[in-house]
Amino acid sequence: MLGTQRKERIDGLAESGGDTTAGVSLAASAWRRLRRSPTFLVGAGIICAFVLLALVSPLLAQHDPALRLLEEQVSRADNEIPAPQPGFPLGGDQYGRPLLSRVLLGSQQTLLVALLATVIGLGGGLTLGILAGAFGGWVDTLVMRVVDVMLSVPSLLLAVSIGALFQQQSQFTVIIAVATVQIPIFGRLLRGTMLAQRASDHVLAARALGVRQRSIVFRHMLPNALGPVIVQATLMLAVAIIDAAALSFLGLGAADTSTPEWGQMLGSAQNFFDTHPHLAFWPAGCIIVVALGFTLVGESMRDALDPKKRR
Amino acid sequence: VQSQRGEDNGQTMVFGAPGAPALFDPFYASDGETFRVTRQMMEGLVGFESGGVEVEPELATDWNSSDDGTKWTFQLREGVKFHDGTDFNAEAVCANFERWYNQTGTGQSSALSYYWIETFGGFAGDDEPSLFSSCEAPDPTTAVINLTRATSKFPAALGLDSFSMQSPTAMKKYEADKVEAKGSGFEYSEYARKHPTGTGPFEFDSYDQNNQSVELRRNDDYWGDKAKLDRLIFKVISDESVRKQELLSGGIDGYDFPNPADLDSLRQQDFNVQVREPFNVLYLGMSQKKNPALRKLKVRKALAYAVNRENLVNANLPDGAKVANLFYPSSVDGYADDVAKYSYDPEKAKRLLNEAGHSDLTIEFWWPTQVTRPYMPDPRGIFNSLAGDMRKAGINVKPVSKPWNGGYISDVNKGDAEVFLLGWTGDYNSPDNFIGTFFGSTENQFYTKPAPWGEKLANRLDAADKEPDPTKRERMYTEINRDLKSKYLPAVPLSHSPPAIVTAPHVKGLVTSPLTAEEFASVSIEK
Amino acid sequence: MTDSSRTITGAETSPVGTDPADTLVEIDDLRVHFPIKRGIVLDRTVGHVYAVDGVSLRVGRGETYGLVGESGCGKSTLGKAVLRLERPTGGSIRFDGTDMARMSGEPLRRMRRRMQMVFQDTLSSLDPRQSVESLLVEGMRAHGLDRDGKSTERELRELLSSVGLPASALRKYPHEFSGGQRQRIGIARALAVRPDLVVADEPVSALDVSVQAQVLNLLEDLQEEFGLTYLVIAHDLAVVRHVARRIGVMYLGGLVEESDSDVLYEQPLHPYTRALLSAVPVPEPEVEDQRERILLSGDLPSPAAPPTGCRFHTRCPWRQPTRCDSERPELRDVGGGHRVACHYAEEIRDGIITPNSVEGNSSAGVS
Amino acid sequence: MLRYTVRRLGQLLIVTVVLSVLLFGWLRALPGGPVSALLGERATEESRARLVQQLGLDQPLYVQYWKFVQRAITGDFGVSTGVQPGTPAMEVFLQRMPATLELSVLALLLAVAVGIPLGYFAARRQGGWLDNLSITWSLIGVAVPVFFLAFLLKYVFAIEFGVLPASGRQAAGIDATHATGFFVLDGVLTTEWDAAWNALIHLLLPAIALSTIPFAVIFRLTRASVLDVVEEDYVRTARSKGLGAMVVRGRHILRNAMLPVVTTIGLQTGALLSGAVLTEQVFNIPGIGQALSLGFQRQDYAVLQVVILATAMVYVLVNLLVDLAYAAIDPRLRTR
Amino acid sequence: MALLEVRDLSVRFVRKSEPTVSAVDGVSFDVHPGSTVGLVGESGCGKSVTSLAIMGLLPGRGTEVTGSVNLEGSELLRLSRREFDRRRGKDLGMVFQDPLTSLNPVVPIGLQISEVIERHRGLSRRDASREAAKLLERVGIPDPDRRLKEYSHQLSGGMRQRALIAMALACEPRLLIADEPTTALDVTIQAQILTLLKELVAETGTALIMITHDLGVVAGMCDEVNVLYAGRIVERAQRHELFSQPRHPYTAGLMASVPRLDSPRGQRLAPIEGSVADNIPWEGGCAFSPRCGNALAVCRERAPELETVEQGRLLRCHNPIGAAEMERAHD
Ligand SMILES: Nc1ncnc2c1ncn2[C@@H]1O[C@H](COP(=O)(O)OP(=O)(O)OP(=O)(O)O)[C@@H](O)[C@H]1O
Ligand SMILES: Nc1ncnc2c1ncn2[C@@H]1O[C@H](COP(=O)(O)OP(=O)(O)OP(=O)(O)O)[C@@H](O)[C@H]1O
Ligand SMILES: [Mg+2]
Ligand SMILES: [Mg+2]
Ligand code: NI
Repeated sequence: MLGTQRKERIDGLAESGGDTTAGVSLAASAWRRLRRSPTFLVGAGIICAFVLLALVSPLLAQHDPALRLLEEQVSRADNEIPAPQPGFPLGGDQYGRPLLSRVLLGSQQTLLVALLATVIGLGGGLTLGILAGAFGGWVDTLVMRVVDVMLSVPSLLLAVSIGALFQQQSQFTVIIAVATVQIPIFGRLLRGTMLAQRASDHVLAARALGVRQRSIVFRHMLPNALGPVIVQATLMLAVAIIDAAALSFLGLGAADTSTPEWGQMLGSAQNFFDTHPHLAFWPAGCIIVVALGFTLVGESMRDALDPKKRR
Repeated sequence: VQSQRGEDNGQTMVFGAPGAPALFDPFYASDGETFRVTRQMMEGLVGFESGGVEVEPELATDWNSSDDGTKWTFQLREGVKFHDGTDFNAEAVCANFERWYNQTGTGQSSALSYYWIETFGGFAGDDEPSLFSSCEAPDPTTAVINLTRATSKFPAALGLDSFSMQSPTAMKKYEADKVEAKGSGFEYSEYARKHPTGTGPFEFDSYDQNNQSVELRRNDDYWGDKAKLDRLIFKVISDESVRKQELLSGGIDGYDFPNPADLDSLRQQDFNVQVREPFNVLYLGMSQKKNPALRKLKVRKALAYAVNRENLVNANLPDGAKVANLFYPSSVDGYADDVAKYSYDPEKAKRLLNEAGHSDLTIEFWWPTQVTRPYMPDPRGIFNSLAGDMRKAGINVKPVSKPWNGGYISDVNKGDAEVFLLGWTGDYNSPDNFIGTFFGSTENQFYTKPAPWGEKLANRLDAADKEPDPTKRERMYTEINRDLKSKYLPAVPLSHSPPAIVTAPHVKGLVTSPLTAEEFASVSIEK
Repeated sequence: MTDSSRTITGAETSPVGTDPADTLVEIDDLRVHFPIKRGIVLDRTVGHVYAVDGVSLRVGRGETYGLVGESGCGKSTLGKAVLRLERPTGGSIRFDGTDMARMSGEPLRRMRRRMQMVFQDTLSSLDPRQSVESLLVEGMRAHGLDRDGKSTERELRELLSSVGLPASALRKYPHEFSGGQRQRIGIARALAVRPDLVVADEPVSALDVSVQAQVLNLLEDLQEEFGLTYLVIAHDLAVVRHVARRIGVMYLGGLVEESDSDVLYEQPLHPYTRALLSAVPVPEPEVEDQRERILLSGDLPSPAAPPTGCRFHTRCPWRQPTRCDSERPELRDVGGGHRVACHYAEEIRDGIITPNSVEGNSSAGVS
Repeated sequence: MLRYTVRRLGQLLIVTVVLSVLLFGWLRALPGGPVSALLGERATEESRARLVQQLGLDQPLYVQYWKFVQRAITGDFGVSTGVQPGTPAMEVFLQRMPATLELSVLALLLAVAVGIPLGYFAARRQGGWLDNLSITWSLIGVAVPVFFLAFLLKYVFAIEFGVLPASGRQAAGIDATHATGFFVLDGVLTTEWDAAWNALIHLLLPAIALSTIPFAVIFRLTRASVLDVVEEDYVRTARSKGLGAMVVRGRHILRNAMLPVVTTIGLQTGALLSGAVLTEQVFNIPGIGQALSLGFQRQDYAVLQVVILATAMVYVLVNLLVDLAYAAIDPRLRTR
Repeated sequence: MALLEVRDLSVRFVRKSEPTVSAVDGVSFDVHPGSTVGLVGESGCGKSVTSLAIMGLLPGRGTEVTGSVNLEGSELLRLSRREFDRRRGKDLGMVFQDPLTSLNPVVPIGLQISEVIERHRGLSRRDASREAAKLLERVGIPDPDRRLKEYSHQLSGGMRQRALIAMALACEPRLLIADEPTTALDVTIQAQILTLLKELVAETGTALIMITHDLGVVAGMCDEVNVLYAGRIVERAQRHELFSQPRHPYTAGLMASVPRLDSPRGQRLAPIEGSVADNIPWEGGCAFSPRCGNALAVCRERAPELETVEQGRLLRCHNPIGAAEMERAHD
């Protein structure tokens, strides 16, 4: 047995261990580095600003974005679109709807579309990934073959294919189309990290302890496999916004445009690009900035979580 | 092609076409992009006046019909040769007619012989009697066409591009009738793809599918005024803003169907924007199949009052668009001015709905996506505008949108769409070509079968078509038009939109046609 | 699959001092083969890695059994198979009389309480997202040992203090400790379910020399306190010799020699064991300067394509032209529970056979 | 190596078969269909029914699929109904493939030619102005929707300044001979230099637009990979041998750093094909991207089938080639 | 005269936003031609950094190297990059710890050896490659012509290490540094490599700096041993003296905590308490004092200096082992 004196000494060491040991948890040190990374700060700033905008936009927008308040000033024949005027700082769109209100409220839909698409994609990917990664064997083989086939079609093609399946085009079809593209990506990613977890010693230890399979998967494997997935999801939010815009551009966006969404505003402004570029610039600018925000945050998180970059 | 390289190519015009031609045999075609090309190379017995819709002589110099309207005799122009050097004569005319009439198998598909079926009905050996009976060639310059009955379509229908005269020798040599259904489409003959042979001012040079351009060259042996251009190139540019940019950057010399929004700026930059006489109609269709409320005349009238067509034309339609009072433009026979007009009156609409017992009427309003048509340049805008109007009149609108080819057309044609947007571009000057196709059947998009007058209307249209006496016929059509607006109102005509055509300032001599049937023989480039 | 080795029955090879009643783990002809898979749609098995191929041994209750061998010879796989973390391809594992090889599902899970593992890599074997408390409680919970909060709490404190950690460690996370402390946590986790058997797979090889000694001492203390049985796996013969009373030497999936640790050091019989012993450096210049080194040529062959006959014959300085490359030697008792798998063990011991130079390697032989 | 290739080709075959079944079912599930497309707005129920029968679309799906497979094996995928009506779909694909390839290859070349050197130098001067500038550039490049960038480029260079053509592959007036379908190559082969030049300047804007994302990915990966490799032990070994800077850079750093980049280049084909759909639309380039979007708009089963299937095959094949190339430069894989 | 003189070598890593690490702190030692000097110590004590500093291979940015490293009269720390490149590989060779990662995976072994020969001996590619084959043969790799074309992954761990040694010795350098050359290898392979090194050093007369944490290795190889702790040399002695009577408590602790093959079983190990993590910086007193059983109050206040305590032995300790007996003996 250890003598009491030595025990105490070791106790003391353990007490002081927290601040002297070299290893600091991955998450904590990642966060420490993130807080100092200008990339992250800029990105997070952008995202916060836009999320805030989306939340307060109903208060900021003075008009109902669906109403054609300036319809009289629209003339197809003379190519007239309402100019900025009192009460309408940005004028109207090609149907005479208030542009500023649409740009403001567009933030809600755009973020929602991106978020839902990513959440659905993530959900699907998680399910596939967990199935494949947790069970292995033929489940893994089967799931991965499905994923392979999905991945063998270039992403936009897949999105367009899925989008075209729906009779009525709506924001919902856009979400599903964009989400479908993400499923195999998340699935593969998660499977990889899950498999790595499955072979890891701490999972082996849990198994040796007789912990139940379900609890091993959800308490030990999943939480540790999620890091890269979360990073990917952040990056995917940017991709989702851009993909949704591309679908709108190809004519697969929501048919009903009364609720504004930037991608769809940009898509429908393409015919006016030469003569009324501001119709495209506002939504495009917003898309680029938000996408940039998510990309910055995702990239900086990836860097921060990269064990190679520690030190 | 190679041989001409490096030399001065003389006058070349590049025209931006919105779509690719399917083939170069107009008989099997029914789309404007094919006709745009074949029209330059081929001619029919009759043609349409330059800039108008009236019939005038082309390969036939004169014609007359028997009193019962079943025997048509054509005097043919002399000294006309096909591009392959063979003679155009009465035998060639009959060879063409017989080719059309004797189509078999795939050739009888309405996806191919659409205009034949529309105009002449059936084929040889069909149960259904064809309008065509026989063709005789008593002498080389006289062709006689025998019909089974009189029709209002003659002789104007013969001016349709599908019925252009093509060289029997070439057609035989390159197996023109060899079309096959393959997968979900048709594979055309070598003739139709590479060797179209007509009598027109231009002849076929090449179709560069890699670059999506069709090249024609001048026919130096043309019987009439020779074309001024040496070469005429149609370049396929499907996107309308790209067509505009190409024109601006000098890549093309002109293009069709500009975006109405661009007209103004194009004009300001000295481009020659020519707005054609409208020869189409956009209507608010109503189907009496699903929604019983729409079987009530008062409800339909209420809808007619509810929509603000003036505003629609102003805000959503291009320069030169007009509010439509009838289902066809005034240049067509039988036009009546004194019909019920239904000017915008939401209060009245509400009242009528009340009276009909449908004060809280709910309708499905269908509109198409992924399409623009000459009569409907911006379906979403038009829908938005009309739906707004209807809502103001207290009607609950349930929007239904489908891709044009992704279910819209097929569902509307089944009569499944309660209220919908659709239109028609006329082929030639005949009321039958408009209202005959609309209401000649009771089980189509309008589904007039449940209406007490549905059958009757169809019969009246049929009778008018069969009337050989032009004056009498015109009166019958006028009557029908009046009743259509007041008693029946199966749909609400909305507007006639003129499709425009744009050319660069150096392009001279282009005469537009209401039928969008421009001929480029008269065009020259003056830089 | 190999067929050359036959099961060695317990009676004739029973090691001294471990009569059957006192045997905790009894392994018979254990095989663990990993399929090598390759395929277009569904993977086909194209071969096997013979990680463990016919090992028989027994571990007595309260005893420490040490397992040494070169990297890749199948030590860890054997250890995992004993805990049924790896499914055996063949053979039997009896734990306290119960056959574990065919066990699965809930009974296996419950069985797991009685046998635990301590891992080599101190950081990766602890879930970085769990506090020490939840790491320790987890096993207890899985086996219904945490009946009420208070007594669990007390138990945890006792446990921590017996591995030399302060109670305040409970709320910390693994990364907040040094390597030696983490290994203590790993040991505490294993002990939390009060096992009979602890398999320690290279428990100290990732630690600094000074810390190594702390952990080795701790293991010894705990054995005394809890009456544990150890199966200690290491590649360092000195470590194994220090902690274990009986030592098994493994080579390429098989046990080549097994004996009491002092006997093994004094009189190694198997050529491989001899080479191993002569290769371990000793921190004593005099010893080092006078040592005779038996240098082996070449490296460990691939366990996917083990040599025929004696697995060691490709590197053996005592290799004989007959039998060695054709007949796989059985593990046989040469007296006093000293078992060795070599056809010529006695001849080598008695100096009848002397090492010959193996061609192709200049530095082979005795130097 | 051979086994590996065969194995991968087998996988390609399976992907193709599975995909063809999925595609076939999927296309039939699409609303509308070729009948509407063929008959247009003037269709009647009756003519529709007749056409359905004529085209055999009323037969059970498995019969249709079997027929499709039989024909497909001979390269006959049916005839286009919407994109280039009347032309066999395979021909449509083959005619349009060169345009897309030309565009993608140029875009990839741009991305590689700029991305790799820039990535290397950015890594070597980590934190310097070049590094920060190119990182910013690559991040923004990813955030800008490809089609919007294409619009912008067109607007600025073709319309405002008029220095580059706005659309198409070659001016219609240029009388060029087309032998291979690769216009630039054609021009070079036939020594029609003006045609080659004309085709090249037509490619420039779309290629730049298309290359932004591959550029960003290749640049960043090169940079990260060089940063990793520089810290590897073997680079230290190379330095300890006193080798010259050029040898260390070329043989020891770049050769290793390029390994992941090569794989990414393969993966970028997917991005390029996706981007081509958008770029070709904006620049009216008659390539397969345009064929796809037109095919969807006009419900052209035949063309969609060929194009999606072929695209997937090209994608898988390119990745196979890249993997083989990878194996060729990475000896660790070669001997496996 | 010494071949290599290291004087007061210090290496500090200065990082923005992170505390400065003083990895090596005033290390001085000499290496004489043909002799073997050992550097021993626990992980992180600065062994590798010392060797890299001598080789000039430390990362340029954020590293401060002071002191002097003098090889045959020329000051290495003051050489320009290009001059250093000309010396490395020719006058100085190095063998690294992990043979797998230290070899370029995508360049054939042969080229990796012949490129050194090409560079420093000015031979043609063909001649260099013939030389390389000879070298491989000499380090005991059979069938060298075939091996030349192979890649590192095709070799076993032992062969890789041999190839690395061949590379380092290609130009017969005057000084060879081996940084834990056998740590990643199995004991039987380790024995092969150590024997090989010994032979080669004896044959070529190359001086060797042997870096290891394994006291057993040092005991068999080195003439003089330096024990490092937290970046400083705490004890230096000839190996026989050092092992027979360690004076620094740390050295003694290390020896007592290693389980020995030849010690009778049942003898308890006497570990050093705590771990390297308990280091305090030398400014705060003796860095080892928190773990030291002999620590006095002065140890916590003032860092001891490295002093010569007897012939050939240097010690950095206020209270060395055996101090009391020594004093008694003196009295
Ligand atoms: N899950 C597995 N699948 C396939 N092969 C395996 C697996 N686990 C181990 N092996 C192989 O089995 C052999 C024995 O491995 P094992 O880990 O038991 O060796 P070891 O003696 O513990 O070695 P080390 O000292 O390196 O830990 C090795 O060749 C290894 O590659
Ligand atoms: N590039 C670097 N940047 C910052 N700190 C470093 C760097 N390289 C080494 N160090 C630090 O310097 C100290 C000495 O490291 P060194 O690698 O010399 O240890 P070592 O004695 O070789 O240990 P080991 O036995 O683990 O190889 C360590 O604390 C290490 O963290
Ligand atoms: Mg192991
Ligand atoms: Mg080191
Ligand atoms: Ni002990």
